[in-house]
Order: sequence, then structure tokens, then C-alpha cells
Amino acid sequence: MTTLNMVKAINAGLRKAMERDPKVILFGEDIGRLGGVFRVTDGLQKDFGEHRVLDAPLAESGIVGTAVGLAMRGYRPVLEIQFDGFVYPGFDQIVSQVAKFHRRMDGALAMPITIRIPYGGGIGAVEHHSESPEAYFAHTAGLRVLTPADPQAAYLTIQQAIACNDPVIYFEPKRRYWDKGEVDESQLALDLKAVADPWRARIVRSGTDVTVACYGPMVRTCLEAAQASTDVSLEVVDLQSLSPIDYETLGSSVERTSRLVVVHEAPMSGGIGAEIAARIGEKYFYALEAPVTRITGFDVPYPASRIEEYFLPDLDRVIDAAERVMRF
Amino acid sequence: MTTLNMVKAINAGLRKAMERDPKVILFGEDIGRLGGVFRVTDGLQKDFGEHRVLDAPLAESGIVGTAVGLAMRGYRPVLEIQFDGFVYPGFDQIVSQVAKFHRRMDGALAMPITIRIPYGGGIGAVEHHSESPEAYFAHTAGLRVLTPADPQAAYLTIQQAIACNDPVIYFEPKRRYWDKGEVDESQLALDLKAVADPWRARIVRSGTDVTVACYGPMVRTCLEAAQASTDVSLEVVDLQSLSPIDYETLGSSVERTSRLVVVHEAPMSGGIGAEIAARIGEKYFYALEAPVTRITGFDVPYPASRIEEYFLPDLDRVIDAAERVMRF
Amino acid sequence: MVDERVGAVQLLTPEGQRVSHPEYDINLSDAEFRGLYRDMVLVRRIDTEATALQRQGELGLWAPCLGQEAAQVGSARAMAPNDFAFPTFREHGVTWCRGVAPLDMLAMLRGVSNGGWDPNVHRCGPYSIVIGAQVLHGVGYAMGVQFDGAEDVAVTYFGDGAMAQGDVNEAFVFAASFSAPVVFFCQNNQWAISQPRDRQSNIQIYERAAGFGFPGVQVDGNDVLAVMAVTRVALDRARTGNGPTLIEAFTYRMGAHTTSDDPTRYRLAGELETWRLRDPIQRLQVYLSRQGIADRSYFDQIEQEGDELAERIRDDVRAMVPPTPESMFEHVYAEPHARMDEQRSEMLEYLSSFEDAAG
Amino acid sequence: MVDERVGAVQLLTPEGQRVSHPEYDINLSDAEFRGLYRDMVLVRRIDTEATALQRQGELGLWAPCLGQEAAQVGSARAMAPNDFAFPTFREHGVTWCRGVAPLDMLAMLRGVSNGGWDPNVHRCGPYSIVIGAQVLHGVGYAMGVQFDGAEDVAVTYFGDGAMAQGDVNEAFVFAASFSAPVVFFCQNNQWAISQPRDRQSNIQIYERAAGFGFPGVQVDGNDVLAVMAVTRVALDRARTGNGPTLIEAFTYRMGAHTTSDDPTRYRLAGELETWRLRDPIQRLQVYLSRQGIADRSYFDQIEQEGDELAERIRDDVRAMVPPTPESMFEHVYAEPHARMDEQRSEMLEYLSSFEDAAG
Ligand SMILES: Cc1ncc(C[n+]2csc(CCOP(=O)(O)OP(=O)(O)O)c2C)c(N)n1
Ligand SMILES: Cc1ncc(C[n+]2csc(CCOP(=O)(O)OP(=O)(O)O)c2C)c(N)n1
Ligand SMILES: [Mg+2]
Ligand SMILES: [Mg+2]
Repeated sequence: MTTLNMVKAINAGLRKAMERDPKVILFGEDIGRLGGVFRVTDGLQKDFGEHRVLDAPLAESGIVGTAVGLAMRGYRPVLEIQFDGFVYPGFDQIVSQVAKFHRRMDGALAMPITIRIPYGGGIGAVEHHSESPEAYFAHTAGLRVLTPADPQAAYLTIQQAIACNDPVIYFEPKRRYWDKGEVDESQLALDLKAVADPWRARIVRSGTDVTVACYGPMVRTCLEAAQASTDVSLEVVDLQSLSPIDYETLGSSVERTSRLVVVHEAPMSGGIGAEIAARIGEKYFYALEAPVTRITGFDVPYPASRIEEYFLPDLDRVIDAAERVMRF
Repeated sequence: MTTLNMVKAINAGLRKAMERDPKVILFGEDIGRLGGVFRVTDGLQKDFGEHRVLDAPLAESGIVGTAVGLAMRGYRPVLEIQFDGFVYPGFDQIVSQVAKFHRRMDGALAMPITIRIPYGGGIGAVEHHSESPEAYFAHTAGLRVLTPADPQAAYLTIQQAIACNDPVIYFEPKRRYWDKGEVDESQLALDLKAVADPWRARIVRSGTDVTVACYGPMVRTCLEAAQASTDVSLEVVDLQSLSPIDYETLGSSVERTSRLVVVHEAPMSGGIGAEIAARIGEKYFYALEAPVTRITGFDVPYPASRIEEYFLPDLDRVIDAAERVMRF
Repeated sequence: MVDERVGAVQLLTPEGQRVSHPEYDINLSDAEFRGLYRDMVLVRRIDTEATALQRQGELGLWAPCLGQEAAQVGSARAMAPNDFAFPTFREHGVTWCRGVAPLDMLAMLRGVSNGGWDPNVHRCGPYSIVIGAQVLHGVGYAMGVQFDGAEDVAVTYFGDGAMAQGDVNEAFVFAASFSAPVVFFCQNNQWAISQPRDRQSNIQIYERAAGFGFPGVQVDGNDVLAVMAVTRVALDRARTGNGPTLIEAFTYRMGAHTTSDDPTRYRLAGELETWRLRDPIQRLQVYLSRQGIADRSYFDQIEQEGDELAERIRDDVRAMVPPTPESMFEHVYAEPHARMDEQRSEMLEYLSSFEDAAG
Repeated sequence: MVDERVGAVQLLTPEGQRVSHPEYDINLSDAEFRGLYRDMVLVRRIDTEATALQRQGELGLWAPCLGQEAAQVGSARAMAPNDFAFPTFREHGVTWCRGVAPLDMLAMLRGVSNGGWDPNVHRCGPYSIVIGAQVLHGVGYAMGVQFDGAEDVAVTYFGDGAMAQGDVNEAFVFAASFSAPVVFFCQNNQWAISQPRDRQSNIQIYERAAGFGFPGVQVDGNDVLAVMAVTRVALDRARTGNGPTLIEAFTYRMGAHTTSDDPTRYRLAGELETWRLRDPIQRLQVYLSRQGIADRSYFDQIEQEGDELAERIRDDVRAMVPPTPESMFEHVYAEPHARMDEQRSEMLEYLSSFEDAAG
């Protein structure tokens, strides 16, 4: 067990993945000597060389598009998109090529590409540096979407994402990058599949009254809300995988509590919460004692940072929602 | 009243819009001499000149990006994306620039850009020519999303989209391009706002048992289902605007029927149906007698055309769903 | 338009005259010469047959390569077996040379698959539709070759229209930056659907390369010998670690853009006439005859081989049955995926409800 | 690195020596000369002050333009009032010349707005963050100018790193295709964050233009006179219907990429020393002194003006209050929008619940 922040945990996970498989290469802007603007790849170029950790020209479509070719050649590219708001120039290559190539080829080729994207707000950044675009990718067939909530999960799931033969969009909650946690580095020595299944949700705190489904940056927020909520007992479910979503774990929690609040930073309309509300609303029509309630960002462009706190769900809004569904 | 198919109706609408406002210009690939691959802009270059109907170089980001500049210069660009699957290279300019510019400038500049996209399947086309990407845009704050279901609606709403000071993604249901209908060309002589509000849903067939919400290509399918459905009475609501969605009209229908089926071609997870199910499920928690049910494409890349009929919702699947919610 | 080609590498005039070029030359055995002729004739035959099959409703669409046979065959036959081609939807000459079975070329356009063959077997990617996308794939593949320390080369195909796309220009940047072993093979067939070449660029296409830091060369794309010679040099350059080359094959799309297109709306008939005089097959035929490399009986034999091939395609195309409906859930993911299982079951259950009703 | 600049247009050496160039020259009044000096000094002062304010926590971030003052001021002062500038986040010298108030330059970085000024008033777009995006906007604007039959020119700013982006290359294609009145002004400051220029291109940046069919010119970006002269010619070219020009201003980012960056991780201190000797302000100062255009008392006066400006900024920055929370729903749409009204009400209701609790 070591205490690491999430940056260091992902760094350690990347290192393990590179040690395990020589076909794993890292590719992105400023990830070499600089170690990435968040230092997630710090030291890896030095240790693995310039052919395993490559600084890319400043062009996201180029980065993703060449990764497709690298995958066709048998490589396992791990890409870094510098910030959430800069993934869009690569969107075409992601949705029309990365996501569809395996299906297009009737299975003859796989696309084991991991696209790491620091995402979300709360760090006082300028425009394009605080977005939560996960719904675009979760709506795209052929992709998987993962997001870790703490250093231990990050350490494990980044390795599992890389080992997965499907393309994985890996969203890193940047405002939690510097949160520390215990990481058991020994856990993964042998079999990536033997440890926790990355496609399963995790009940990170048990409770009896209301299930709170959340992921990435909002897990800590919801845990704090659960801690602070005196009247209502919250069960916090960290979805971890946004595509596919583990409805088994989430559903069994809802069956127990009969109430669900979904929390995310992304705008409400068409967000991950919509799909969850639709699914849970359908499957647990009679079990639910209150409508599925969403606590999310608003349907506006991410605001100027001095008012971002009003955009982002916080402890109070989560508790308020839990109380509302209890009162319903 | 004239009988026109949708291609001709949009053509007539574009012509009216160009006559009304000299700042309206059309821009896209092959829209000039060829009149577009679907002939929607047929004859317009001849009549309005090469400076009002411009053939663009083959680059979607370039088309959308220069349109932003044209809008800054006071123009009202109407763009044509040749097929649904080719909008993604322009995605960055759409979500990071077109959608956000007005908000970024605190209102000092508007982005009256209309982006026409023929969309949807059912025409036996090859890959990238049958997609339904509307959910990506409906999830993007700052955009409006419209889709007409018949020639009359197309004739009106294309003009309203162009006259709107907000950016509008205008999805044209290509498999309905050749459906004919009555078009009242006189209706719009004077005031675009006096005629039907484009942001409102339309009850296109009244019924008592189940509300069927649909849009674009699926409206005809659902009308046919309603016609064919002997046991269950279907009320068909054409949403028309996918962002914002008119929950007033839809909700009042659901209040009457207590049951809702949402139909679209796009994959289910994270589609427009998810948001509708979430909203209606929340607002009409007690009024609903069955869960909101979605009849949609599957969560797979659009399949090879010889099996597309199994992917696309059809009359039978709609009726089947209506019967299921009645039995629930 | 002939003037524009001044400077384009040519080894065989439209009249079938062998000419020399200060930098490029080619020496082939008689069998190789005949092989190029055979390739071009058979590719044209497949192309014509497919166009006919589309008219008969057997294919949803077809994008003819009529007139571009020399550009495609010349470049693809220059490749080594392990080199990898990244074609667009029009490269039937390329897929033919990579050993793709004619029926497999039709799979996508018959709507029974979105691919059609195993790229690893043929070392040839699928027909790429999104303009420019595959050019980046080729560069990435070439980067992988480089990391492997191997000597393969990626050949990426694209059209004059594609020169406008960001992806193609980014591909140039990445290839130059990594000095990747890739050949950019642009068939300038003068048209991007209805848009003439000068809508995308007001200077010659091959000139784009210099500004990215690698050589560009223009070749008479209807001269199979020149195309082969120029491609060989570019492949060699890439193979020996000297990076990318842009080849502009100056040619002409003699048919419609696709079977859905009506080129009479945007181009003059006279243009086609001019280009008929530069037909790539005819000039090689004249040359082979004059040189005594092949005679009428050989040409007749190839003609007959073409007839047989066309007949086989006609017969077999109807046997290309669509995949099962539930196959759409296969290979969406390479690893188990709950949602696929769930939706497959739903579909099968729904479909079986009809059987029950019928049975 | 000095060698690389061979060929770059220069009118003033690093030592402040006026030199002549066969193609470019500039004649300014003494007042204009002094004006350029004043601009550069005040821009540097704003820049240094903003960097300090960021350290004090008053700004979230700052992207210093230190060292690039000549490139920015020289080009922007060449523009006519009605021309339109499309800057990136580093162009404080450009916004200054377009009359944007220093406080407004800070708005985005203080997090109180995503813009900061009215583009129509200043004929200057917002600080653009997505690399390359604004270059297309400039081209589109220029196309509009052309359709209007007007004589304005769009000047788009971007960095060496941006040369790799698809958008920038598409901008070149569109500008050439429409012969749009636009000037592409690339500040090659040698770095794109940690990536040296040669990661994006292995030849000189200005050379990219020729392959797109318009001229490219390299200018000593630390020589305000040369930058102004070269930009004037390019503007004139555009204004008279001769289309775009790419200007590469060869300069150096003397500061960090942004206040979040640590350049010691990727570049050597010696590099900075070399570039200090080419400081853009110093060389103009020497020249003005030598020519008797300005003397110490003038320089002192500007220094003092800078001090006062900095003080005003320091004082006023704290007064830049954040917008109201509910303002995030304003201007998302230009026309009424039900969802905005709904969510605004929800927010206000929620916020007022605290007031109730508190009150
Ligand atoms: C990104 C994208 N936009 C638009 C299209 C539609 N489209 C198909 S082919 C074509 C023209 C291609 O021209 P060119 O590159 O010259 O190739 P050619 O068809 O002449 O072989 C267009 C616009 C597409 N396939 N992809
Ligand atoms: C599309 C996109 N990708 C990545 C970034 C992150 N980023 C900000 S500035 C920068 C480097 C820009 O370099 P250059 O164009 O040379 O301009 P400079 O910073 O030197 O002024 C990067 C990669 C971005 N803003 N936009
Ligand atoms: Mg072409
Ligand atoms: Mg730079």
C-alpha cells in the first residue's frame, strides 16, 4: 500500500501497462519531456524512450487518426487529449473510425485504443478546460467509457482500459487529480481480470433511503453529502463505467432504497442521467417511490470560472435533492 | 396550395428566405451547379448567383468555421452537410464555436447559422449515409435542433430556422425527401412568427390510449402505425423541435393518455428518447400507468443496408410497443 | 488541360510511344508488361460489370474507377507484398492488385457488409468513405512500421477533393514530423463530385508537398509505366528511411461520381472526348503490339478471361446473402458486453414472436 | 537559431541599426516611431502586471506575450481601423492596439467573462483558445468582406504550433479558393508549450504558403519596423483583391507558456539569453535615441505612464466583480428559450432557499 494522488496513481498504472506489453505506446501533446500539463506521464519518456512516449504535433484528429493506423499495425496506443474541450477536433476519427472499425471489419481488426481525457470543472479554468463531454461518447456505439473516482480505481482501471481490446474513452476527473488515497500496487501483478471488474459499478457507501448514482468528480461530492446528511441515509453508487452502465448493481441498490438521485457535472438534457432515469424508470416502475431526480450542470455553456460553483452540483444540492425525493 | 415533395418544399423555402434577406447565403459541397446530391438547392445558384450559393471546398470544419466568420460579418449562412455521417469533421467548430459564441461574447454577436443535414436510414445506403446524430446536438447548449416531418413543415421551418438569430441544426429526414404533400406557399408572405411556432410539438393525430412521440422520418411510420392499430388508439406527437423540446404539448397529451412510447432511429442509449423518458417520468410520475417505452435503433453502428430494416423501428414495432404498454 | 500536365512524368504517350524521362525509367519483363495489361482490362471489366449490376438493382451503389486503371494498377503493382494499402471507395484497381476477390469488392455496395475482406490477409484496408480519414490511418501504420524497425511502406489513396480536408493536411504534418514510410497517392481525376479541381486548390496538387517538407511529383496517371516508375521511387525512398512522398496522378474520372450521379449537370461532354484519347488501356495495348510483347490472340484471351470473370460475378452476386439480423450485435465490441447481449435477445425474441404467429 | 532567420525580412538589427531590404521599407513620422515604442512598453507593462496579478491570485491564469511585442504591435498598427483582428489568447499587443481596455483583456483570465469586449466596437475577436479555430473565422469574415465589395482585411493570429491543425490548413485552402482578403499572421515563437517548432514542421513555416497557392514571407518578429512593413504589404495585397499572404514572424516566447507552465522542464536557459539580446523594445529604443527621435525624458515619461497604468490595473482588477449566477442563462440563446427560463427559475428558487434559511 502506498499513498498516492490520482496523477501519480495513473502514472504508476501507465508504467505497469507499458512494462507488461511492449506494444503499449503513449501519444499526445506535451507528454514527453514535460510529462503532460498535469504531469500524468511524468518520467515515462525518460524511462521508456521516445518511441514509447511520443510528443505529437498539435492536432487532435491527427493524433486519433494515426492511432487507428498504429492499432492496425498491432500497437496499443494510449492517447492523451490535453483538456476535455480539445477532444472535438478528433471527434470524427473517434466516432466514425475508432468506434466503428472493428464492426466494419466483421471482427478482423480490433481497436485497442485508450483515449485519456482530463475532464470536468471546479479548478477555476478558462473556457474549454472544464467540460464534461461524456454523454457524446456514451451515445456512440462501439466505444466504452470509463471514469475513475479515486487513486486506487484509477490505478487499476487505466491498466484494464489499456488491456481491453475495445476502444475506451477514459475520463480523468481533473479536480480530483490531487486527492490522495491508498493504492495497492501489488494487486495487479498478474491478472488484470482477476481484480475488480472495471465495467461494474461500486457501492462506495451503503445507505438505506436514497440511492445516489454518480461518477468521476462527483463521487467525492456525493460521499461528502452522504456524510453530512443527517436526516436521510444515502447509498452512494460510483458508476465507474458510463458505457456500458452496470444496471445490475445500480438496480439492486434502487430496489433496496426505492429512490434514485443521479448526479453529474454535465448539462442535464441528454446527459448520462437521462439514460439512467429512462432505464431505471422503466425497469423499476413500481419499485420507485419518487421520480428519478437529476442534479446536474445546467443546459448552458460552462460559465466563467468565478460563477462555476453555481453551475456545479455540490454537497448542498445533493442533500437538497435527497430530501426532496424523501418528501415526495 | 401546391403539391410538393420535401426536396422541392425545402428548395422553395430556401428561395423565399433568400428573397427576403440578401444576407442569406448558401454554402456547402456540390450545392451550386449540381444543386446538391439531393437537389435541394437545385436552380438557386442560377437564380441568385455564385455569391449567394457557394460551392465549398471539401472540408466540413472549413465550411462551419468560415460560416462563423461570415456570421460575424453580418451574413446568415445556411450550410449543407452532404450526409449525416460527414458532420463530425465540423463537430468542433459547431460545439465550441457556433454553439458558444453568442454566450462567450455576452450577447454582443449572434450566430444565425443554419446547418442543414440530411439524416437517417432506410434508403439502402452505404456506411456513414444513414446515421441519426441528433442527440449529440441536442445535448449541446447554445444550439437549437429542428427536424421537419412533411413538406409543409419543411417549407415553413426551414425559413424560420434561417430567420432565427440562434444557430439551428436542421435535420432533414432523407428517406422522406420524396414524399409528397400539400404546401401552402402563401402562408409565409409576411410574418414568419405569425404562422406555426417551430419550437412547438404538433399533435398530428389524436388518440386516446397511448401517446407516441416521434420526429422526422418516424412521424410517417408512427402515423401508419396509428392507422393500422386496431386495438389501441394512438395519439401521434411530432416533436419537430428536439432542442428545446416542447414538453407542454407532449405533457398535455401524456396527461390524457397516461402512456408514452418514444420512437426514433438513433441508438437507444443516450438518445432523444432518454431525455424525454427522464423528463416525462419525473413530471408525470403519478399520471403514468406504464413506464415510458422506447422504440429505437439498437446500440450498434448502423448496420449494412441489407439488414437495416431490422435496425429501424417500423410500424410493427410501434404497434407492439403500444400494445405492451397497454397490457402493462 | 493538357497544358497543365506539362512537367508530369510520362514514359508512354497517349499514342503508345515509349518516351524517356531524365529521372524515371522502368524495365519490365514481357510477362510483367502483359500482367499490367491484364490487370487493367480485368479491373475495367469488373468495374463495368458492377455498374451494370447496380443498374439491375443487385448493388445499392457503385463508384466506377473507369479511366483510372493505370493510376491504380501501376501504383499497387509497385508495392511489395508486405506493404499496406489504404484505399478509398473507388480503388477497385488497388484492391484487385492486393488480391481481394471481386465479389468481396462488391460486399459493401451490395449492403451485406461494411467491409468485405480481412485487411491483414490482403494488407489492404477497407474502402474508406469519410474523405481523408484513411490517410491518417496510413501515416499511423507507417509510424508503427518505423517503431518496428521494419521496411514496409504504407500507401494511402485519396482524391483531388480530399486535398482540402484537415485530416489529409494533418497527415502530411505527422508524416513529415516522424519521417514516416508512407506514400501519399493522390488521384487527381479533375473532379470531386461536381466540383472541379481548382475549387480545392489554385495550383498543382503535387506542389502542396514542398510546403510540408517532402517531395511531390506529378505523373501522367493514365500512363501505367510512369505511375509504376514514380511509385517505385517513392516506395524506395520511404523504405530506406527518407520519409514520405506525395504523388499526384493526373487522370480523369471517365464515369459518373457514383451510379447515383449525373455528371451532365456539371461537366461538358467535350472533356470526356479529350480524355478518351488518353485511355490508359489503349495506349499500353498499342505499345505491347508494336513491341511484339503481345498480340491479338493474347488480347482476345484476356478479353475472354474478362467475360468469364464478369459472368462469374453476375452468377455469384445473387448468392451474396445478407448477414443475419442479429449479426449486427457481433463485433461491435471485441469483448463481452452486457448491452449487446441484452439487445440481441430482445431482437430475437421480438422476431420469434412473428414465427410463433406464423407457425 | 539565428541562422534559421537568414532570409527573414529585417529593417532594424538587434543592435538598433537601420538596414535596408530590397523589397520592404517603411517611412514613419517621428510621432509614429514614438507611438510604436510606447505601445510596446505599455503592452509589456500590462503583461508583467498581469503575470504578477496572477501570482497574487487575482487572475486564474495568464499567457504572457513577453518578447512578442514587436510582432503584435507592428502587425496590429499596420491595420486600418475597419480591418478585423482574430487573436489567440496571447495577443495582448494586438488587443491593445485595437483599443481594448487593459481591464477587459483580463476579464477572461479573471474568470468574470468568457469574452471581455464587443468585437464590433474594436473590430477584434475574442481571445481564442481552441488552437486554429479562429483562423477559419478570419477567412469567413474576409469572404464576407469580399461579398460586400468592401476593402477591409481580416488578420488572423496564430502560433507555430497551430500550423499542425487541420483548421489552419483548411483556412489556407478556403482563403486560396476564394482569394479572400485575409492575412495569416503566424508568430513563430519557437515553442508550442513544450514542443519545439520542428515537431510541427521540418521546414520553415512561411514556406507552407506556396503549396497552397499564395505567398509566404518570413520577417524578424522582434523588429517592429519590418513586421509593420511586411504586414502593410500583405494588407495591401489583400485589399486590392490579390488574396491571402502568410507572414511568419520569427520571434520567441520569453516567458512561460502560461503562468501554470514550467519551461525549465523542457528548454535550456541559454536559449533565453540569446533571445534577450534581440529584445524588440530595446532595439527600437536604441534606434530612436540614435536618431534623436526620442530621448531619455521621453522614455522616462513612457515608463511613468506604464507605472500609472499598472497601478490603475492593480486597483481596478479587484473591482471586477463576477457576474450574477443567473447570468449564465443569459445570451445562451439570442431568442426566448423555455429551458433557460425554467432552469433560471430553478436556480433562483434554490438560491433563495438559503436566504430564507439565513434570514
Ligand atoms: C467527410 C466527407 N464529406 C463529404 C463526403 C461526400 N463525398 C463523397 S465522395 C466526394 C468527393 C470526393 O472527391 P475526390 O476526393 O476528388 O475523390 P473522387 O470521388 O474524385 O475519387 C464527396 C464530397 C464524404 N464522403 N466525406
Ligand atoms: C485544439 C487544442 N488543442 C490543445 C490545446 C492546448 N494548448 C493551448 S496553447 C497550446 C500550444 C500552442 O502553441 P502555439 O500555436 O505555438 O502558440 P503559442 O502558445 O506559442 O502562442 C496548446 C497545445 C488547445 N488550446 N486547443
Ligand atoms: Mg476527384
Ligand atoms: Mg508557439
